[in-house]
Amino acid sequence: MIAEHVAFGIIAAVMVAAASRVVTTRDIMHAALYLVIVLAGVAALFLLVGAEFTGITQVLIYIGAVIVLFLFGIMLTRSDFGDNEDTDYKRKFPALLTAALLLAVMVVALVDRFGTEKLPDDLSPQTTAQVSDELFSQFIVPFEAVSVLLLAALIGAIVVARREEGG
Amino acid sequence: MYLNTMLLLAAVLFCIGVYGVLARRNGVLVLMSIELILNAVNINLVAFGAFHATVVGQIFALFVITVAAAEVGIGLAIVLLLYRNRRSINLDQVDLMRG
Amino acid sequence: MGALSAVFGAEAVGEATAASGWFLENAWLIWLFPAVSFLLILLFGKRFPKGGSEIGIFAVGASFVFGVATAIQWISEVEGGGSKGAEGEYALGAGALSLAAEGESSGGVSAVSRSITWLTNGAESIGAGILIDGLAVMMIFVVTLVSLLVHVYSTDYVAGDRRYTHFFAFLSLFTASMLFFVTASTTLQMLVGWELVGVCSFALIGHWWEEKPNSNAALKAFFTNRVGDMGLIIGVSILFFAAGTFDVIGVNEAALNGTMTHTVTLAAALCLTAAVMSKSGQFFLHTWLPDAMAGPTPVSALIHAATMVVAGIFMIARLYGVFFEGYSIGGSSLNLLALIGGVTTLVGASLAFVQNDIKKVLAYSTISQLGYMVLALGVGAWTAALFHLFTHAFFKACLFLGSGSVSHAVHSFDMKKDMGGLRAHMPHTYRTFMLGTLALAGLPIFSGFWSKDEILVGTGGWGFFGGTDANGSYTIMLVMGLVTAALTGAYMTRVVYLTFFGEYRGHGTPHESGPRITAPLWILGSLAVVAGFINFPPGFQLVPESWREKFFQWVEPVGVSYFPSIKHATPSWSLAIVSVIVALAGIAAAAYYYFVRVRAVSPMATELPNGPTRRWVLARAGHSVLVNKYYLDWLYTRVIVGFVKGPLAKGTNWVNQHVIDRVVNEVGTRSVQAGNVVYHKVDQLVVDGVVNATGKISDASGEELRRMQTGKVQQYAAIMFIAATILAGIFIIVI
Amino acid sequence: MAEFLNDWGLSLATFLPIIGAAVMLLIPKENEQLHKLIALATSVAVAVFGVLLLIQFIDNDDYGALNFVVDKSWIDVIDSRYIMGVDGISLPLMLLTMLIVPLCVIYSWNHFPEPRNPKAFLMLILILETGMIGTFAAQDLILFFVFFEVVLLPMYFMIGVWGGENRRYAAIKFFLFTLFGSALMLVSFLALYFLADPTMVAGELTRTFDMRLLPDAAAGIAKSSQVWVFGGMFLGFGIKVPMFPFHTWLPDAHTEAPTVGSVILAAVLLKLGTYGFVRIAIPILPEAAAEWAPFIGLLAVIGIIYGALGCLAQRDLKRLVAFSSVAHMGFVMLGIATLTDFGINAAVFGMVAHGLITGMLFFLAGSVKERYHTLDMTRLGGLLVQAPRMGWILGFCVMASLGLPGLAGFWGEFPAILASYNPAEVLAEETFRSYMVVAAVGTVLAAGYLLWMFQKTAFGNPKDEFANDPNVKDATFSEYLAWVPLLILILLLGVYPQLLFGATDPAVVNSLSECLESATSEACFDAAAGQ
Amino acid sequence: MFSFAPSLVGFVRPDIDWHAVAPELTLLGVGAVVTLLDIIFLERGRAYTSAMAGIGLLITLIPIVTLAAQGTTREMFGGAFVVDNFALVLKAMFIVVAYIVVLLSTNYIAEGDYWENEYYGLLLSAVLGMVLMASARDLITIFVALELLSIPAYLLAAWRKGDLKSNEAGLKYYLMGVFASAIMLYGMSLLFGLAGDTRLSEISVALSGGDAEPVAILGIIFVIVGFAFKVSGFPFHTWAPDTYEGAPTPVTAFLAVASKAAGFVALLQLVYAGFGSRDDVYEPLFWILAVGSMTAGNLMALRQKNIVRLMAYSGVSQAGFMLAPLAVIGAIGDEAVSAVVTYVLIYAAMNLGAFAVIITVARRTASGEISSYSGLFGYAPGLCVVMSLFMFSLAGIPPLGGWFAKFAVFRAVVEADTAWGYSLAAIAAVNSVIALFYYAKVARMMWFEAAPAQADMSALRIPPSLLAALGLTAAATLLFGIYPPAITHFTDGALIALSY
Repeated sequence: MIAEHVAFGIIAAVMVAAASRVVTTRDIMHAALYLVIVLAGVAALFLLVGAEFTGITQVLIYIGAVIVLFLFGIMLTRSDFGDNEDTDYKRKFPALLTAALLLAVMVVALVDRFGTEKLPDDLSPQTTAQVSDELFSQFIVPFEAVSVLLLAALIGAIVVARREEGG
Repeated sequence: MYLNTMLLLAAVLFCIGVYGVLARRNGVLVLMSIELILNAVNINLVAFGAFHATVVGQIFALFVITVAAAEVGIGLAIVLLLYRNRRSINLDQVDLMRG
Repeated sequence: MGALSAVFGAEAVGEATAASGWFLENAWLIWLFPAVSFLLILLFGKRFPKGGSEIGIFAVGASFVFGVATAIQWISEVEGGGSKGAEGEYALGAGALSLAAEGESSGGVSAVSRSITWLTNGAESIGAGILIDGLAVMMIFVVTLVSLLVHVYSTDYVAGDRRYTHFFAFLSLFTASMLFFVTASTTLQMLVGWELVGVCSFALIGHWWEEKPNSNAALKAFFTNRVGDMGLIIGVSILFFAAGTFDVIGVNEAALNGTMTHTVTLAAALCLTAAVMSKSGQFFLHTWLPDAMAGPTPVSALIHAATMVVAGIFMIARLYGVFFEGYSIGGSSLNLLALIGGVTTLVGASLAFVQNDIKKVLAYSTISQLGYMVLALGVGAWTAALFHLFTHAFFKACLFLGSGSVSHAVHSFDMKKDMGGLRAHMPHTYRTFMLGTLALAGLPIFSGFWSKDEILVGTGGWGFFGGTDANGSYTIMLVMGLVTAALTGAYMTRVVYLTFFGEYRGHGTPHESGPRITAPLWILGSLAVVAGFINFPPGFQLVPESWREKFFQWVEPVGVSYFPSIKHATPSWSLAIVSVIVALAGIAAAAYYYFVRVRAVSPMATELPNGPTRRWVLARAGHSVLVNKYYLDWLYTRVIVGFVKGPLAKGTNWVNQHVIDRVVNEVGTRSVQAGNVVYHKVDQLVVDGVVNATGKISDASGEELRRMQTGKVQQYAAIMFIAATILAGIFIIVI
Repeated sequence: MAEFLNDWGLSLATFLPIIGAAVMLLIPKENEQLHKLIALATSVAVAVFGVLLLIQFIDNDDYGALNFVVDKSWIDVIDSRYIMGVDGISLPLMLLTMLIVPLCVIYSWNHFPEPRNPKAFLMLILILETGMIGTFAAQDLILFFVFFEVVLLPMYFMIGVWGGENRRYAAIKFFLFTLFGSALMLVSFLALYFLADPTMVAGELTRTFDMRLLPDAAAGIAKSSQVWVFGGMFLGFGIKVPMFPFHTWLPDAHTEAPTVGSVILAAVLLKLGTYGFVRIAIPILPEAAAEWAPFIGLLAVIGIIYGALGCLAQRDLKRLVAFSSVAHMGFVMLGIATLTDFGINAAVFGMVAHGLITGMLFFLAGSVKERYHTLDMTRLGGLLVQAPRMGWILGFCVMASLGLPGLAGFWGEFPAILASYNPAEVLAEETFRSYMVVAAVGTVLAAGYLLWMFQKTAFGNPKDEFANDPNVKDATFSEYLAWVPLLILILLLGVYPQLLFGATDPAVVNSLSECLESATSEACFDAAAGQ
Repeated sequence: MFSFAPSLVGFVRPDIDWHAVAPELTLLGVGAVVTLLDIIFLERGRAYTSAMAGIGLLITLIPIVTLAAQGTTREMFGGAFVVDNFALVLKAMFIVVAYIVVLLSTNYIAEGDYWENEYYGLLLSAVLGMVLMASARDLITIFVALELLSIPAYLLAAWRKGDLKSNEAGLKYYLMGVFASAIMLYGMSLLFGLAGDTRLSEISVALSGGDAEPVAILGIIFVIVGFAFKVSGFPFHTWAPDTYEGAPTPVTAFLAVASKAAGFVALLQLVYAGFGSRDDVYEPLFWILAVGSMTAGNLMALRQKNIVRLMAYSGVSQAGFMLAPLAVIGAIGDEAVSAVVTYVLIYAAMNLGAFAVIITVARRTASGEISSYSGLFGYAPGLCVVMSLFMFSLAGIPPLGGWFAKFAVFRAVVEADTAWGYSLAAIAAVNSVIALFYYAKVARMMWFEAAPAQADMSALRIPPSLLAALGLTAAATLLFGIYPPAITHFTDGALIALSY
């Protein structure tokens, strides 16, 4: 139990720190790398609470695909690497205020309802089989829909991002 | 382990993400901040799934992950398009239409 | 009116016998003829050889014949079936009336009343119809006769006018309206007729509307009348709800039998009085009447002397129950109605002095005489008032038409500039005018004498020479009446002198008018002499008893439930003599001044060169031999000319022109100004402004909101996040 | 024939104009003569139908009840039905519409205002006609509402396209005001629907919009709610009337509208508001009406004086006539506010009379404008010299308008004043008697501004600028054709008012709740609730 | 292979009612065919794509009709997927709307030399998302359907690749869309956390009883905010004007009608089936949203000079009207659903019609400025009349369809018989007047103003597909207004009550 707490504490601290850097660093490449840390932390948390399939998927899709996409994006848009004045707005206070207010509201709500709730002590891993059983019975329709969605996104993204002939 | 530790972490991540999308000028960085927000949601979903001992939380999270990936894909496509036409991905310059 | 059927009785008798009650029942035909004639003239008049005038004359003639027939039937009713026990002389086949006779007859003769449903309201039908009794019959006679004569007269007078046809159309319409009014069986109908005659008056005053003053006069007349109509409308409303009916008989009965409270009756009477004041030119709503002389002279004769202006008198007479009860006329010594009449008669007479326009003199004279009638009604001398109305109609019409004849010859109405010495040039006009003048002045034999005398008797103010058994003791009214009598004689003398004596001051040579003008003049002139004979006083021993009080018997509804039981004053020789003396004194004073003094200066002179100042009077006085003469001279110059004609009349005139008339004009001007303020300041600025401001505010707030729409996507995002946060926060706190 | 008319007559008369308009839609606009003929034929056919209906109506001899009732299902889901029918109140107004429209078409024959386009113009008139007739015939609140609104669009376009200088402003103002009122009115209708007790319809207990059933069904509504509901209707109808202080759209709309538009606006459209009061607001919510009546009466008399003062300030002939409408409708509203059969009869009469008279005045104003190209009264004058017939017709109408007895206007004005002397028992006498005095003053002012207007335009000699203008000629054939029926009716109704009162009275008596004769509004309410 | 067997024990093959999902499958097939067409025939297929898409959509109506004919409510996956009358009516609407959008797009896309087959493919996939949405009764399905309809729409908005405005439109729509779905997802996660299940029926159970907990409030509000974005309710409407203006006009029409309708479908399902008992939370929220939307939308629309932006703000205001019944849905239930659906259906007809006119006119004037409509009456009177029809219908003037839509809303809020309801009705009444002002402005421009001097006054030729679209929408607008049963037949409260 303690180990779990300690592990969670460390992961959480790292994630928060990394996330903060994602939104503050002026180097766009650094931001991407900090994002990797956060995503990895999320995956770790998933494993910690027994969501093994999701955790693995998280690593695969996010770190394996999304981050690569980002890197492509950074390069295709020829963003300046390194310290860049241009990444942020000068006036950050409104953004900070918004985030802080939002956090306050969330915290109040969460503490009020889940202040004393504990996760089950026995966090037995929910197996991939369980997940897939559920997914392909109960959620077959959204699953199919997501496949269409991915296809549409794929085609659309290609059309949009494709350089026009001669243009 | 308290459920709330997870939830509060998610809340913090969410708000950091919100801060990011508001404070960042660069399109790609905004997209990254969005990922923070979506991951916060996923943490919530998985935590609640564990809390209620149901796989539905995970499944929901899986859908979110998938959709998020698609969104990032087209998001980058649009940013790319923007870049191609404007040679810049600073969002504050995109204000042809207003009022 | 029965009077005239006495005159024409011989011819009319034959027809009337056969028809019995038919004319009474179908008296509505009398106003229908001219009404149809109006439409015919309007639509086809121009195609007729005489421009439509023949239609008008024919229609009014028919009305007149019917009117006479009606009168004869009525008289035969009264004489035959009535309680007053007249001789068989006129009792021609007194067939019982088979139709609805309303008004419980307790010994009297009930009126003939027929009606149709005019409108239904609240499932109750409101009728319209005819109410024929002595009063109506008398009025029909006067109206049709004068109208007929004026029609004939006009064919010459307005010949060649560009709106000849139109003139006759409106004469017809006027005649129809007036007849409709006098035969009305309900107050509602009276209201209708009342306003219609006003419109005709408007149209005819403004006949020569190319000139602004004429149209102004027309407007003024209509507008002033409208003010009075307000009173009529409200009065009729009050009476309707108090009595539960518009029916004249019902209203009177309700007023008399106590169904209405005194307060209500008084309120109604007051409202109606306002109407009378405007329509019959009573002080202080009289100012339109002199202005109305802008119309053609026949119109003045018909409308503004003989008929329309007496509508007010007629209405009081018709609704006498209301007035009698409302003003508590019986047993009193002063009431508003009598006071108004008295003041009017004085004011009118004194104003008549200072006019140079012959028609204006006559107009003020009319005001004065109308005041007399109102006074008479105010003191309870009902028959006297109507008798005066009757006689006045003839002699005043005669005077007006005479003045028209004069102006026809000299093309002017200005006595001082364009007249004088016309006696020689226009003998017929002169003679008839003199008949009218004598009647107006109230000299014995002439009709005005009889009626005026009855009024004076009726005031009951002569009590210290022997009781007269009148309705009250209105001594003040008697004094006013006597003063007026003197003034009347005086101003008429002035008119006669200025017009017919001295030397002609105008251009060219005046000629006597043609027969179509002089014939009516002679008829009216004769009537001015004889009309008074139909109501010899009861104690007048010079004629057989059966000749006395005919007018009273025929016209006054005695012993019926819709008429108050009024007392009838006993005539007094002494009063008659006094009144004649007073009138003669007025004439003499004026005659001395003009015929002697002014003439002495020059036949062309119209006034004494230095004017009637005291210094002058004293200087001339030394040359006077006869004390008597001096006395009269002094009386006239100091009292009458120096004071009445001078300060008093001038003062009154000033007040009249600058205060009363000004008020009328001011009311108009101020209304327009108020309208301007309301429109420009209130309507356009405030009311409309609020509307437009709402639009502007919407626009402005739209503009403000538009600023939110900066085009920057992250600001949109911020709005979204903040809004979501705040909404959630507030809901969490509130719920 | 009788059966046919009873079953179909009303619907046919209502929708015939639309059919005519649809036919015109299919014909190219170059074919102007044909368009005119179709429009004329249609409107005349409708008028003939009107006459047939009238004959049948008289034959049915039941003026107080609804005739020609049609009751078919329409929008079942909201229990709104297609119910049409006319009684003595609506029939005269409907016939007035059927008369005015063909006259407008005739008048337009050679007078199409710029930018011409007879096709569109005449189609709009026909659509208007359907809306107007439908409003008077509808016996279901929703159906009424729909027809009530149908007239808005054509009138908006008529003002906006064929209007004067300031037409855009006027058109939108007219539209916005009316819409504002009718939106709130709709809310009130709905509130009525939900608050009233369910009623037996076709053997089923259901809520209803049926105007015939609502008076009973609405009796149980709490008084405070009634007052609010009435308030909504008051705004809706009051703006249409228009009552002070909602009148500001009217002068603008009238001034800018083309002649025919003004005529229809004055003759019929304004009546929709007052008709609403008489037909809907008062019969259904008598208790609330009793609460509102003093206030309505106050606004009515303010309107009378205010309209008159507004007139006195005008230099523009048309605007003057427009303001006079405010005053005249004040009399109508005063009659309605008395809540007596007398007053409401007067109001209905006043509506018809005002329709005829003011319609005529607008026709005349239009013809004057056409001849002089101005309506500025300081420049006009001597109409009687240059166009004597027209001048006298104007004089006639002026007289009628100022309430001269013997002409139609009187029977709207006088009984209204009369009724306010003695309003319904439930109302305070003193209040209404003071209103009566003010209204009587209004009649004097009316004489003032109308005669003044007549003097300025008709009397005197023509001003130099127009003295030899060949444009200025007397009334033309088509003008006569359009005017004579109106003139005859003005006279006829004035001389024999029973023609109209006979029809309206039974219906008015039927429409008034007995409770208005109770001493207080509370008692009135209790009486109604107890029924 | 066998080693997997034990783990398969838990798997139960889902009982799939193929008839119930037939519309979705048909649509999927059509989308596939259209996409394949390009691959197989390359350039030669171009001419047929739009026709194929149109015909395909009409074919999709067949299973909807057969389902409706059977009339039974079908449920699958424990109530996560429901085919009831509500769903069928709205599916049919989405299909018809999509068909009309195809009609609008035909010439626009072909003449603009854009990517055609992909265009229709994406359009069809978005429609699939909508059709799916109508049946979705659990959070995951709703989420996926939402994304399925949104993601193609983001791309379509940016379809005119060379146009900066179009890029901007796509970007803004995309970003705001993603933010909104992020907020919504967070809300959904909380709701899921409270209920432990994603099905709306379960959520309804979990939420009911006692006072509202902050978490529940937060969840509900965040979810509603997410869809308020979709329906462009104030203050979440900010994307709409910019996106509408920049996107290709047929896409704008699609967004303004179908996408908005989908948002309302989701809201109705969530509120009616999911949040049912928590009316103390969502009713005031909807009240605020409704009032804010109708007022702010109107006020901003007053100031617009571009017709499409005007339509955007008008859409915001109209959304306010559609949101109004939701503010009383707790009190009147089915009737509110009926009112919203009625409004949505009528709104679809008239708004699409308006866009059809805008597209047609833009073919001549190549401008979106309202002032470019001046003198339209001169060279295209028919179009002018039809546009007036749509404008005044949007303003709610009888006897055009819009009146009945507004009427339904008024009726719903008044029926609640609460102070909130009446105040909402009064505000809506005032707003319907303000709205008239800008709708009439367009009409005024067309009718009252003369065309600019150098304008081309030759008669406007309207391509057949646009003509068809105009005819269909105009006919529907008139029909719905004159004979409302044509629409209430489908939207009767009792008929359309959601199953869950």
